[in-house]
Amino acid sequence: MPALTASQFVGKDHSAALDDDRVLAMYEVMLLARKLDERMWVLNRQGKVAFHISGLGQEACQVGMAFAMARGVDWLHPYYRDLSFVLALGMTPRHLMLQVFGKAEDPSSGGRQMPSHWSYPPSRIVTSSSPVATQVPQAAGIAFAAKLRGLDEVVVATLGEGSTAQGDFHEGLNWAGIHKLPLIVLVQNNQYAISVPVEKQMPVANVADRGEAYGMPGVMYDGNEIMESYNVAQEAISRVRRGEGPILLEAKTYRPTPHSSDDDDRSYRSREEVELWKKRDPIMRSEQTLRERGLLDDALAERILARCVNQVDDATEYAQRAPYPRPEEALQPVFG
Amino acid sequence: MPALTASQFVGKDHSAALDDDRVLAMYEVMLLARKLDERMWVLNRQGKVAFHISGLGQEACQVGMAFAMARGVDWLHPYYRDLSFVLALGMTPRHLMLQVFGKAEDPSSGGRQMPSHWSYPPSRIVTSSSPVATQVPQAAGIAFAAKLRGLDEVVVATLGEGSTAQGDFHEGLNWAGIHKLPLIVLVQNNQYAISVPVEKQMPVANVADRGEAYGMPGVMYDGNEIMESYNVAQEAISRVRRGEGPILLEAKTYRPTPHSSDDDDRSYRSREEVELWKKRDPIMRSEQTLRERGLLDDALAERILARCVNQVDDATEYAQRAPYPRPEEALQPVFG
Amino acid sequence: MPIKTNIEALNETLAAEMRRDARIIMMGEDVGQRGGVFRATKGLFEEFGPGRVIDSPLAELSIIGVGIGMALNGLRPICEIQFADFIHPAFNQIVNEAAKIRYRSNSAYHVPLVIRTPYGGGISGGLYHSQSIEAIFAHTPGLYVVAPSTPHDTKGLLRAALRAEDPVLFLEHKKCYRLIKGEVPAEDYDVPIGVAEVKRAGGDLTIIAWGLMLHESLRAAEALARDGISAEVLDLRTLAPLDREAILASVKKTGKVLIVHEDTLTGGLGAEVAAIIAQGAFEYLDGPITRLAGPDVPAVPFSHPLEDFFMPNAAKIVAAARKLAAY
Amino acid sequence: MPIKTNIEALNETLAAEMRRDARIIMMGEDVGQRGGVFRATKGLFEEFGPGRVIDSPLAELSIIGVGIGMALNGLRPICEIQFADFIHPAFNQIVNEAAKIRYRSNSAYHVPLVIRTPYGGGISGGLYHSQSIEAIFAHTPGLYVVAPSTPHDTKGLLRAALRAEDPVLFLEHKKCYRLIKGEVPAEDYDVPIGVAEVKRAGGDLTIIAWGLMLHESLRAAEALARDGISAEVLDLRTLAPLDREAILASVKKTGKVLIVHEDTLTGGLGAEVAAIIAQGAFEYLDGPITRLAGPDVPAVPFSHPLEDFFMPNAAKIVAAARKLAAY
Ligand SMILES: Cc1ncc(C[n+]2csc(CCOP(=O)(O)OP(=O)(O)O)c2C)c(N)n1
Ligand SMILES: Cc1ncc(C[n+]2csc(CCOP(=O)(O)OP(=O)(O)O)c2C)c(N)n1
Ligand SMILES: [Mg+2]
Ligand SMILES: [Mg+2]
Repeated sequence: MPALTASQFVGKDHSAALDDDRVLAMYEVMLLARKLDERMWVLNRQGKVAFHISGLGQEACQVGMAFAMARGVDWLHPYYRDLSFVLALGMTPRHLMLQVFGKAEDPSSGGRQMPSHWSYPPSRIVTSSSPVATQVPQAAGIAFAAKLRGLDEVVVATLGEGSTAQGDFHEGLNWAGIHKLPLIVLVQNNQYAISVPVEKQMPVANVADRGEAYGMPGVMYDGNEIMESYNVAQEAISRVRRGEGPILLEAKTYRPTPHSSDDDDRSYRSREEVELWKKRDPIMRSEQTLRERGLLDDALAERILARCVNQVDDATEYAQRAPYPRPEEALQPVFG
Repeated sequence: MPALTASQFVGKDHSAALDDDRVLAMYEVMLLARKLDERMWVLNRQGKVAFHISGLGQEACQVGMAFAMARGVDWLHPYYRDLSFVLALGMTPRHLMLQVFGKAEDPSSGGRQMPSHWSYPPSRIVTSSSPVATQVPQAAGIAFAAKLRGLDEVVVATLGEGSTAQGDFHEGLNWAGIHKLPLIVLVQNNQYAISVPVEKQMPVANVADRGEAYGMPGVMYDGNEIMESYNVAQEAISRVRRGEGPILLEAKTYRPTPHSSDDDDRSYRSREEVELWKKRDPIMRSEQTLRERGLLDDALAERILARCVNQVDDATEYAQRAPYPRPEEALQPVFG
Repeated sequence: MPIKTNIEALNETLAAEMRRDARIIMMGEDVGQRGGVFRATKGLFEEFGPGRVIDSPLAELSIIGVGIGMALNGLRPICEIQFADFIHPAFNQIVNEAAKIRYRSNSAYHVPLVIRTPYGGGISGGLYHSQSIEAIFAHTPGLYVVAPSTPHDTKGLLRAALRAEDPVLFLEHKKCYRLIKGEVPAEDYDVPIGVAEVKRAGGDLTIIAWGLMLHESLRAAEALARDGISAEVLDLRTLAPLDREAILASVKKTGKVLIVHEDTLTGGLGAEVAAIIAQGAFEYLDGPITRLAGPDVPAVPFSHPLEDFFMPNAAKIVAAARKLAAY
Repeated sequence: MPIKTNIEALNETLAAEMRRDARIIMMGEDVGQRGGVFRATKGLFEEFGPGRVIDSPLAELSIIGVGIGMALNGLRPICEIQFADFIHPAFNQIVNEAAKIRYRSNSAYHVPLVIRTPYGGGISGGLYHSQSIEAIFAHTPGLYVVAPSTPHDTKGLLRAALRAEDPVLFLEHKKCYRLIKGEVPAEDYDVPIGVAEVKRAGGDLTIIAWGLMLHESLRAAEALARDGISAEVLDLRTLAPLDREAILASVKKTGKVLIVHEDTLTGGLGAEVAAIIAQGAFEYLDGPITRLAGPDVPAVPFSHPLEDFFMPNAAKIVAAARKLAAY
């Protein structure tokens, strides 16, 4: 069983059952994420924040999954590009900006972690670290506990395609397969691990080709298409919730920005390639669909944009003014 | 592409090209290994040696591979059950017994390592450790060096099926696949990792099912059948030598003894199962084939057995008498 | 009071704790049907079944990683690493993950996880079945490290570990499993994490040890007593965080200190103990702070003469203590 | 003599050595086309091509494992670990394999492998881009650990590392990469592994440091000199094996010692330095052996006030040294 395509896996159009408000909400959160992300770049370029690592361009696969999850019930063990994902699950722009500025009120870490290292128990977003792929066995453990305790919880772990080269990925999927755990591993394949292209990372064409090695479906789909992303996510969540065992998803996507604010991507890829992918921008495509469906017109688009920009402004201002942690806060918490 | 069977993979009968002496030599080295192995058990039960871990029952897949390799050219990065393998590649019963007794002359380690941790540069047998699966990326590195240096060398790494759960296995195969390295990873699937049966180790039926995830053929075969083992090995070596890239082999076999001299296997498997597998003993089956082919009669069988027992006696006596290392030898070598 | 071996105390306490708290899960290689390669988990699979006693795949990184996840979702896993020498593949999950999760999340998440592992030499285990691993983990803030040496402390510290809200590395000296016997009260008690104990009082010098070396030190103290040298033997029991007060109090009393461990000398935990004393009891010292430890070689060799040469023991302790006492 | 930064010295020496010895292979994440995330390998891919400068998959365990294999088969790989914080997945391959291969094979095999990695804090890197890892690896017999602080020593120690027959962990303080400038002789020279250097002579007390803290200590010594306190600053440069003679010689001269490192205090390398002095220079000490180090928290926090609180610096060194001098 090689990798499945979206249509082979899904069978039906789950998105047809979404009411218009939900569809518009998906669009809005993607746009909010985009505006927030862009602002973070600006703040970094202005020298106001030390570091930014972007989720820009990967919004659709994240938001599609978030909208298929039961918020506060299902778990997300995220990675650093999940800015849209954590927003869609209930973190606010203020939350995120507070971390970017390293402020005391940062709910993820109280200023201890670098930006994009989220943690938010109300949304069951698990504290994330920098060493890649460590979340995969941990997510398997969360899922295992849910299963052993008889709880109806699905766990989603995300990571980049480059990170699948780590032993953690292999070991985590192995456990999930053996114990048929309620786990979805969502690989966001943006085709580079910093500068290293996919063909130097792995000898297979698709990450999803590896599902079979763990006795689970491997599904690849267009991660820049919000409805396809939602359909695959909804199908995966339903199956996992029914107890059919774990699933490996591969969202094909792209990172139009440099890897992080410390990177310069000109050394390893052409401008043409980047431009090409900008034409497949998930938000642009989503907007187009909404307009075609008659859900969005210029007036509404403007109102939504204004709401987003407002929130971004508010968050920036709030976070900039918020107090830093007291220095001695560095000493704790070590033990509970 | 799911796991291939031996006949799907091999295509032709390489063993037909073996002359009778080679065929008999294969039999003899298996028998020698068996007798040596049995003696080690006895010495352990007599309290004369601290520890034994056995290759008993896994002789055929090892000897089949050894006879397909170019001795002194191709590399073996072995694991602790490869007693037949290292004998077939040129280590002697004395060499092995010297390590079992922890004597100074032990060529593998000068008495530093536990028994069955071999090392022998003349046969390109790489020093082995106890943490399982670490040899897989190392073997990939040896193969990578051979490729970069333009040397015509094939590298064989062996391990048990349980050890394929380690991240090292995944990472090593990933490198091998990406760089099309001259590497054969031979998994000896004896169906248990100490007490843990295969179905608790992995969610797939065969280790070979995982070859595809690394862009390489995965081949499963009867590892208790010497000619099938040789055919698969010969085919694999030839392909790898031709530069076609790495191969994952899975020899189906069984360990009729407890895991080691410290184990009691009665707690985790039935005597019936063990008895069943004793009927598939590789040496018994090899003997039968040889007799059918008219290569072996009672007289020759007895002469071979006598030679083996003689060597085992000699090795035991020699090793028992050999001096221990001087205590201060413990202090070196740390740096060269 | 009943007399038990270390491993009996361990096994019985594991069972009792699992009866008390349904959140406790035992997992690791061969811990189920086989009852562990040292039989530490004997009977647990039969009593608690495969939902609470889990035979893991052979993969330490994920034994810990999965354990962390379980701990994050309401369970209290005990992860067995079959030999301490095989904990290294899990180093990243322990040091970068388990030990840092409370700090990095500002206590929003924490990891009540016990990692049990047999360690130590003297059993013909060679390079990879003899290692002492305490120094590298005692240098990991966010992780407790305990190493009980007696059946009494095994029970009390295991109970304390299973009540801690943060990860605990629980080190069991494998040579002591069946060698050491002692009284174990039937009633419930904890030995608090972080508290050392004077296992033998004395006035001329202090010997600081843990694990197998604690017992060798006690034997040495007997011999020294026959020479008229009165050695105090301090059992650290908890290796992180160290009981600074107990260490300093004993050294201030005796003025001389010998630190003994079987781990290799350089960068071993004895260095930290020495540093604490050199800074905190400087004015009380009547002689150089002395360490007796395994030599700086990659690991414990297998062959008897080599292993014996490597391992500190009562005779070597006596020799070092005599020299120090005569200073 | 030309003035260079640490990273220029590094980059140029890498190129020169690769020209000299065709067995040297550079591998790691983003070391090829990108020239390394810190640009340490800039230009190497262009000059030596993909057969000598290899962009690895994102997998540290196997970067080292594959490197070991290459070293066993006639090459001299340099493995870059992108940040020291990410070396932990490779812990087993380094500690159980690379460092033990010579010993376990009785020198039949050995591993000439250099592991380069940027380490250290002070750059807003938070928990996972600021770690100091020297203590755990300096406790690994069979492994050399070096940590040059100046462009001069970077060149000399890298050359020595590439001529060693055993694995070398080569630590590069990332904050020093561009901050530190100094003279680098154009001609060939080695700085031998295992030899410390007095970077500033003094008589009242000894400050022992390495990495970024060496430079903070030198700044502190300037300030102390203005107060009439003459501090000797000893740069360890090699962290394993330690230069015991140089350590003891300086302390015997001054009688007082302050050991400074940014790694967390307990079990840090300063403990070993202190222990060496406490045993070997006991009779020369005029004050308690003092350590100034990062606090015992899981890692360096990100936010400026927190990071500043964590990091030792010249001002904190001055304060500690004054107190010690006044003892
Ligand atoms: C264990 C580890 N090694 C190295 C790094 C440094 N690093 C951060 S992101 C990254 C590339 C990740 O690539 P991928 O998994 O494809 O995710 P992407 O950034 O493309 O979304 C690297 C090498 C790290 N964070 N963790
Ligand atoms: C990293 C590591 N963990 C645990 C062990 C202890 N151990 C030795 S052999 C073994 C089982 C190996 O099973 P398998 O790989 O199937 O090989 P087999 O012994 O069956 O040939 C275990 C758990 C080890 N040697 N290394
Ligand atoms: Mg990527
Ligand atoms: Mg097996």
